[in-house]
Amino acid sequence: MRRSLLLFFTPFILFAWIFFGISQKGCQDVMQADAAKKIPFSHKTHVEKYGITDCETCHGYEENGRFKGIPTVGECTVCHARDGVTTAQDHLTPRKKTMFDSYKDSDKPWTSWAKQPDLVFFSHKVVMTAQFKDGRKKARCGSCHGDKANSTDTGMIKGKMLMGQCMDCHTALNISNACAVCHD
Amino acid sequence: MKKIDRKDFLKIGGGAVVGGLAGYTLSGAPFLGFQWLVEWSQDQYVPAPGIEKYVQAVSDSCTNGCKVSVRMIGNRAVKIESKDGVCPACLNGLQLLYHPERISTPMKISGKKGSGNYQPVSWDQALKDISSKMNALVNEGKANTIAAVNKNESLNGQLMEKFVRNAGSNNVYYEPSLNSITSNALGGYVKYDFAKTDFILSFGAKLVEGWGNAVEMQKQFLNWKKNNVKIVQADSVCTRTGGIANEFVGINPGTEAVLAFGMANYLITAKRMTSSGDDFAKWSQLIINKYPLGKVAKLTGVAEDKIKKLADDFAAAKNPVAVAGKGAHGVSGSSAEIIAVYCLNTLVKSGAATLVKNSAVSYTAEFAGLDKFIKEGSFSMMFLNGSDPVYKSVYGEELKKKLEKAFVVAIAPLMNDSAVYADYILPPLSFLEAETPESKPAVKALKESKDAKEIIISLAAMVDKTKNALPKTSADAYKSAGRETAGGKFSFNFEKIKADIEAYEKKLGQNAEYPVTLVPYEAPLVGDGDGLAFPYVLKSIDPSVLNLGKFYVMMNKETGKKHGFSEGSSIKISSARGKLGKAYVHLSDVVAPETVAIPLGFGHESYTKYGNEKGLNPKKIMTADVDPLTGAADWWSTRVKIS
Amino acid sequence: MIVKDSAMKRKWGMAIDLDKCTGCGACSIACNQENNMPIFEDDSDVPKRVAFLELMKVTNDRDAKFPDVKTAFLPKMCQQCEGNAVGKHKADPPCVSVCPAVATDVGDDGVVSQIWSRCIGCRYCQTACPYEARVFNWWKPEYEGSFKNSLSTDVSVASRGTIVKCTFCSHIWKRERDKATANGILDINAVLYTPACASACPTGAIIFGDLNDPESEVSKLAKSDRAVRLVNTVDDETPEKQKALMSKKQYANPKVYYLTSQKWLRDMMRFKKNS
Amino acid sequence: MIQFIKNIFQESSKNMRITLYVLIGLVVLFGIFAIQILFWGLGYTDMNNNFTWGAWIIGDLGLVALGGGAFTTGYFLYIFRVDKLRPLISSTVLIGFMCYLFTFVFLLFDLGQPLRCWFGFAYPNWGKGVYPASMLTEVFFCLSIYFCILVVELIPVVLEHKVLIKNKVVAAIAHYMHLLMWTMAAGGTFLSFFHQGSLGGGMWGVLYARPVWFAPHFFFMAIVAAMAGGTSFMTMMPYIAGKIMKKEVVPMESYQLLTKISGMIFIGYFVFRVYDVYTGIAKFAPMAQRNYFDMWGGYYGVWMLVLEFALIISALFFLNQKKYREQEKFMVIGACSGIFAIVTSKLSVLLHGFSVPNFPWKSFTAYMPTIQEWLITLGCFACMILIYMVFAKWFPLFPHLEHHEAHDESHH
Repeated sequence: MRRSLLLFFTPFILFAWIFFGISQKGCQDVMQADAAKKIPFSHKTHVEKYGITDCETCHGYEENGRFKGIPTVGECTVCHARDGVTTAQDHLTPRKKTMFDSYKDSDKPWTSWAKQPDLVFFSHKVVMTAQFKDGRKKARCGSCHGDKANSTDTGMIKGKMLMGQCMDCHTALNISNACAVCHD
Repeated sequence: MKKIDRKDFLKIGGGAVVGGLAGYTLSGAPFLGFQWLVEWSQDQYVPAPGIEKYVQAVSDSCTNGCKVSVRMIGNRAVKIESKDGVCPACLNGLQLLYHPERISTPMKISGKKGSGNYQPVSWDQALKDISSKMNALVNEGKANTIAAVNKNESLNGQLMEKFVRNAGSNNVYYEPSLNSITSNALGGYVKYDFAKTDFILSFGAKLVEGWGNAVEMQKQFLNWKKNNVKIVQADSVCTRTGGIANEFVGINPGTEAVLAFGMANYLITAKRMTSSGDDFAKWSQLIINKYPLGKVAKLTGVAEDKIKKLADDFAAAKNPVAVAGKGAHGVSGSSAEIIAVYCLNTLVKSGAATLVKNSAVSYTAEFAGLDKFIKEGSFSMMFLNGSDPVYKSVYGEELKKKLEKAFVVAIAPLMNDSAVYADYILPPLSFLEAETPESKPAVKALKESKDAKEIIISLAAMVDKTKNALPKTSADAYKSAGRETAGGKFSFNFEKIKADIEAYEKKLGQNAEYPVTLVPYEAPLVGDGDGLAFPYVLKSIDPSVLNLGKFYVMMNKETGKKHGFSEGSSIKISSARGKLGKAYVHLSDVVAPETVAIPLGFGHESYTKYGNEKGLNPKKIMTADVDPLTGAADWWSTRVKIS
Repeated sequence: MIVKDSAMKRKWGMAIDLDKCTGCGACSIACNQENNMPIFEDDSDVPKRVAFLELMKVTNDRDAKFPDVKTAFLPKMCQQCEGNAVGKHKADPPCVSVCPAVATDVGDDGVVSQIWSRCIGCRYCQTACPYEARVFNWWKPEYEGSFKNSLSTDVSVASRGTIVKCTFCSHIWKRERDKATANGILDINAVLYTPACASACPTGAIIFGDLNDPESEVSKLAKSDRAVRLVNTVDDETPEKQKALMSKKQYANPKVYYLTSQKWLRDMMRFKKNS
Repeated sequence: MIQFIKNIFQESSKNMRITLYVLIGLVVLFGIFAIQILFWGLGYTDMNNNFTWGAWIIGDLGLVALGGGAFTTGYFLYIFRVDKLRPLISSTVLIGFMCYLFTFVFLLFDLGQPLRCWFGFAYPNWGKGVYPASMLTEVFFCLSIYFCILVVELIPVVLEHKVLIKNKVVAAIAHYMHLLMWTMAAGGTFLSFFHQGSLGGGMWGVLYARPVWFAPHFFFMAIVAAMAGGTSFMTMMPYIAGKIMKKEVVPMESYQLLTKISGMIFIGYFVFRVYDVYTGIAKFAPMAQRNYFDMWGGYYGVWMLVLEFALIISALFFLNQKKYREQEKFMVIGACSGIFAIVTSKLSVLLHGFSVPNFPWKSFTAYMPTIQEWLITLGCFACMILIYMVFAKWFPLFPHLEHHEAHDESHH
């Protein structure tokens, strides 16, 4: 009896583990929860060391209020100048990063993987400028993107942002949850 | 260690399969897979995003010069908007711009003419071939066998006229339009000052549906409403103009001219009014003798008193105007009718109708008009500048034969019934891609299309005789654009139209073989056929015109009953010129008795897959009597038999 | 920056002056273009046609004979019914309460929304609609070749087997709203907009605006003597009778008002036999 | 297996073989067209934006109404303990089960997005109160739960198969399930009241903007219709099976009892239907300023109403008079009239309802199902017949028959 249990469970555990691993990797690839970034980036360093506290420094808006999203290499090299120094005594001086050499200024090395579906009207600007009567802002970047200031990578929202997340905020802030507020 | 037997092997295999399944399920993959399946099965197209902006565009290929604002997403145009109104052609500009069957490179025929087989060639090659052919003709002294048919009097039409005339040919024609026909009939086209008038007597002119200039008429329509202008519409089909008119005078089909004779008769005899036109005395004598009120009443179906009342009202108005001209897009060429109606204006000395000419457009050529040219003329080279005479002329079949033998160049963005006979097709830009002095191109030109003006200019530069005749660039062309000038003197041209006036009675009388009259009407947006290549136009066609592939003609209820037709029954229509295919009957009393009203603009043979094989083209069987003055066929009403 | 209550106070409505309508069809083209209507080779299958705006040709030949006939055009889109929404009662259009999956709803601005991605395609709302205003994607929406370039990003292309309908171009409102916010105007009630059909109408026959604002043109037109609502016969009754009827049964009570001085057309729009 | 199927065909008579070929052919065609409809959409049907529902919803309405006989019969047997109905109950439950099963199939075909069918449960339109806002939400829930109940009711029939019943455990389960079946019958009746009302009538009655349908009492009338027509249907099916099998599958007195019940309910239905027409003419049509008879026209004219009433009266006449009911011929005529009266009323609700123009300038429309719609509908019916045949052949569908056969064998 014991032998037969062993005969059954050894492959069971082995295969369960293998298939679990493969399928989950597949899922994550599909969901782009673990998209490969070609350039390492630490939010934490930039915030703590260089004192960039305003997200809009890198993730700003176009003139018409459209969200720019991920910065381009061109925007990175504004500080990390292509002809800058590679070493510096002062740790506050942004240094030349050789990893940018293989990119054009217009490239976006990180893929955006938190896109809203086609039928959602979502404006970062609207959410970010919404205010309470006393002038406090209703939302911060962290409300949806989590604690970026302490993150050491470029991971954003894992997987898809579900409608429930939007609706929770709307409910909490007394904003209408009627379908047509966001959908067409 | 025991040997692994069959039972154990099954256990191991079972463990592996169950384990694999468990791992797979626990990973969440099946649920994600289902979600993917749902999304995959929905499979909807997501348009490419981009930054929104508005750019302005002005059309110089339509006669109205429509000004529009184009909504752009990135570099794609997604919407045409306008505050000033747009003509039907410009309204469909976006659908033309992105039409999947749009011709975007020069094409050379590669098969039998009419088969639609073409292969792309370079611009240089195409222009070289065309110009050398033209040079050869000029050198052989056969310059007068070159002909051109323009779509309209827009700037590229004017350039084409200049080009062909300078090459030594007189054969420049325009698709029959209100202006081209009235110019031939009256010696200048009528410029109406609708803002000043207080009484409009329309002889079947579809005023609010796009007659003349659609954008202008819509503006005038609002003015009429504001100023309480009285509109009287005499017509055999109550279209929207009949619906908005203060008074709708139902007349028998094709009797607009007779009604005008009757009213002129009454105004001349009873009111002692006179016209300043040449030959008035002779004309009025004939009208008075031939068309006494009693006979007019019988022919038109309008009571004598009613005619008198109408004429009295018309004469008593402060600034009345009488208008002729039939459809919103399709026009008929009866000069007797145009003259009779214009005569009413001169009788009451209307200040709202004056004759003018365009300095750059001469509507007269060797043959009086396009239909006459197709019927009697001959040519060895033909330019089709955006026009489609094979479809639009009642002589389409004859023209096909002549085009087959000639060297034909079509400037056309879409294949059409005429362009399919071309040796070369040169693709012009849509107005959204063209540059004008007032606007930059709204959209980057697709592939190799070129501005129609530029095509004509560069052709002219390669033809020896026209080298220096045309402006050097399309920007210069604007400076040479034609202007309106005062027109010639109004003449009744009595000798030429006498026979026509006399023939009316016979035409309208009883005809045992062809008892009913076929008249066309125009569906919104389709017009006389140009709109049919555009899918959003197809979406707007009323089910009483085209429904489930069935093409409907309208017939009066009692007439239908008399001839044994009920709603939806099939009908075959034939005239002395031939038979039409199968149509279906829609019974409606908006049509006069003993009349069949057929929608215009359908039945294209090669006008993109959206326009093809839809409905019937009534012009194939419409009367083809060419009018002596206008040179256009008077096809609007045709005697037919139905079965 | 203006910061106000974020609650929607607008109630969008439309007035269509049929006396001014020439039947030119510009509204229809504009609507098709704005709303990414699918393109088919042969769209003559009218009963299955996907289009939000129907330009209906109306004649009085049911009751009149030539030449006493009249022709009019009647652009018909979703009438954005509100049912017997009196006082605090929530709007209850005929189509909303029947949806089994809450794919259609009445917005705070009174616009009846239709979310195709929630729609299961049961077509119950279509059955409930007295205006034939809802359309079903019987076939997969197609856009051949370069036609895809003319698609707007504001209106998502629905998948086959779902219901779509006119929403008074509410995506334009959202566009304007987002634009206004980007410019610092945080009061959503300050955002006005015009749907595609209204802005395309060359004679200004289609007027769009806020019915809650007594000063707006549309609310003045809605109160005019010429105003008539399509097949909403309860309007013809005396106020007392109206109240009695509405207590017994819901009426569609659309927010689209037609204006006409033609008696025959008024009667036709009410199923009345006229002389 | 192949041999087994061959044997079935060889054993059958010639007529039966033809029938089997036809039925199986229909089922195969059903499969082919089902793929077409599910993969390429509803464009292939003759339904359109005006005639939004067609053959399949007629199938739904008919099947659910006639399947309603299951709950009525179950109620009479298990709650009122009318034991004479016991020989009918297995067949009744099976028919009910199939009616509901294929109602689901039809509903699924009718959905434009069948993969989203679960939205009906995940995002139900409940509104604020206890009652769902949408009649279809009610249909979704009640129909599914009642279907589960029918499955439970059907299990003993399967378990009592002569091979299975030999197992002691199975026999015990079957026995106790029989004892507890009254709870199911009670629950089923409760649920049935809701979905019979909603799918059969409420769906149409609540459409307040469509004067041709609006009638608040429609909900209740549909329940009565289902009880009246369903009981007739539950009589006719085993009767026909018996005729084909040339055996007395159910004793005559059971048939007569059920048709008597049916006839009695038909009286209620007749009164209700007269009230329905009366209120239509006098109340609801005028409320929308329409004339009731103006709304009848086109292909589906008043003749449908006349036909329906003729059928109801025929059912009333033959089922409620003992002298006729006890003659087999008249009982059959009466029950068939009853069934067809209900089917006609469903046809008329749908065909006539959709054909009525919404605007006076439009005309009456018509609907002609396409080959796909016909074959999917007929294929489903063929499936039902085949399942019924399988049960009749291999399962104890007719306890009376088994009892008799066992009796006969012991005599021999």
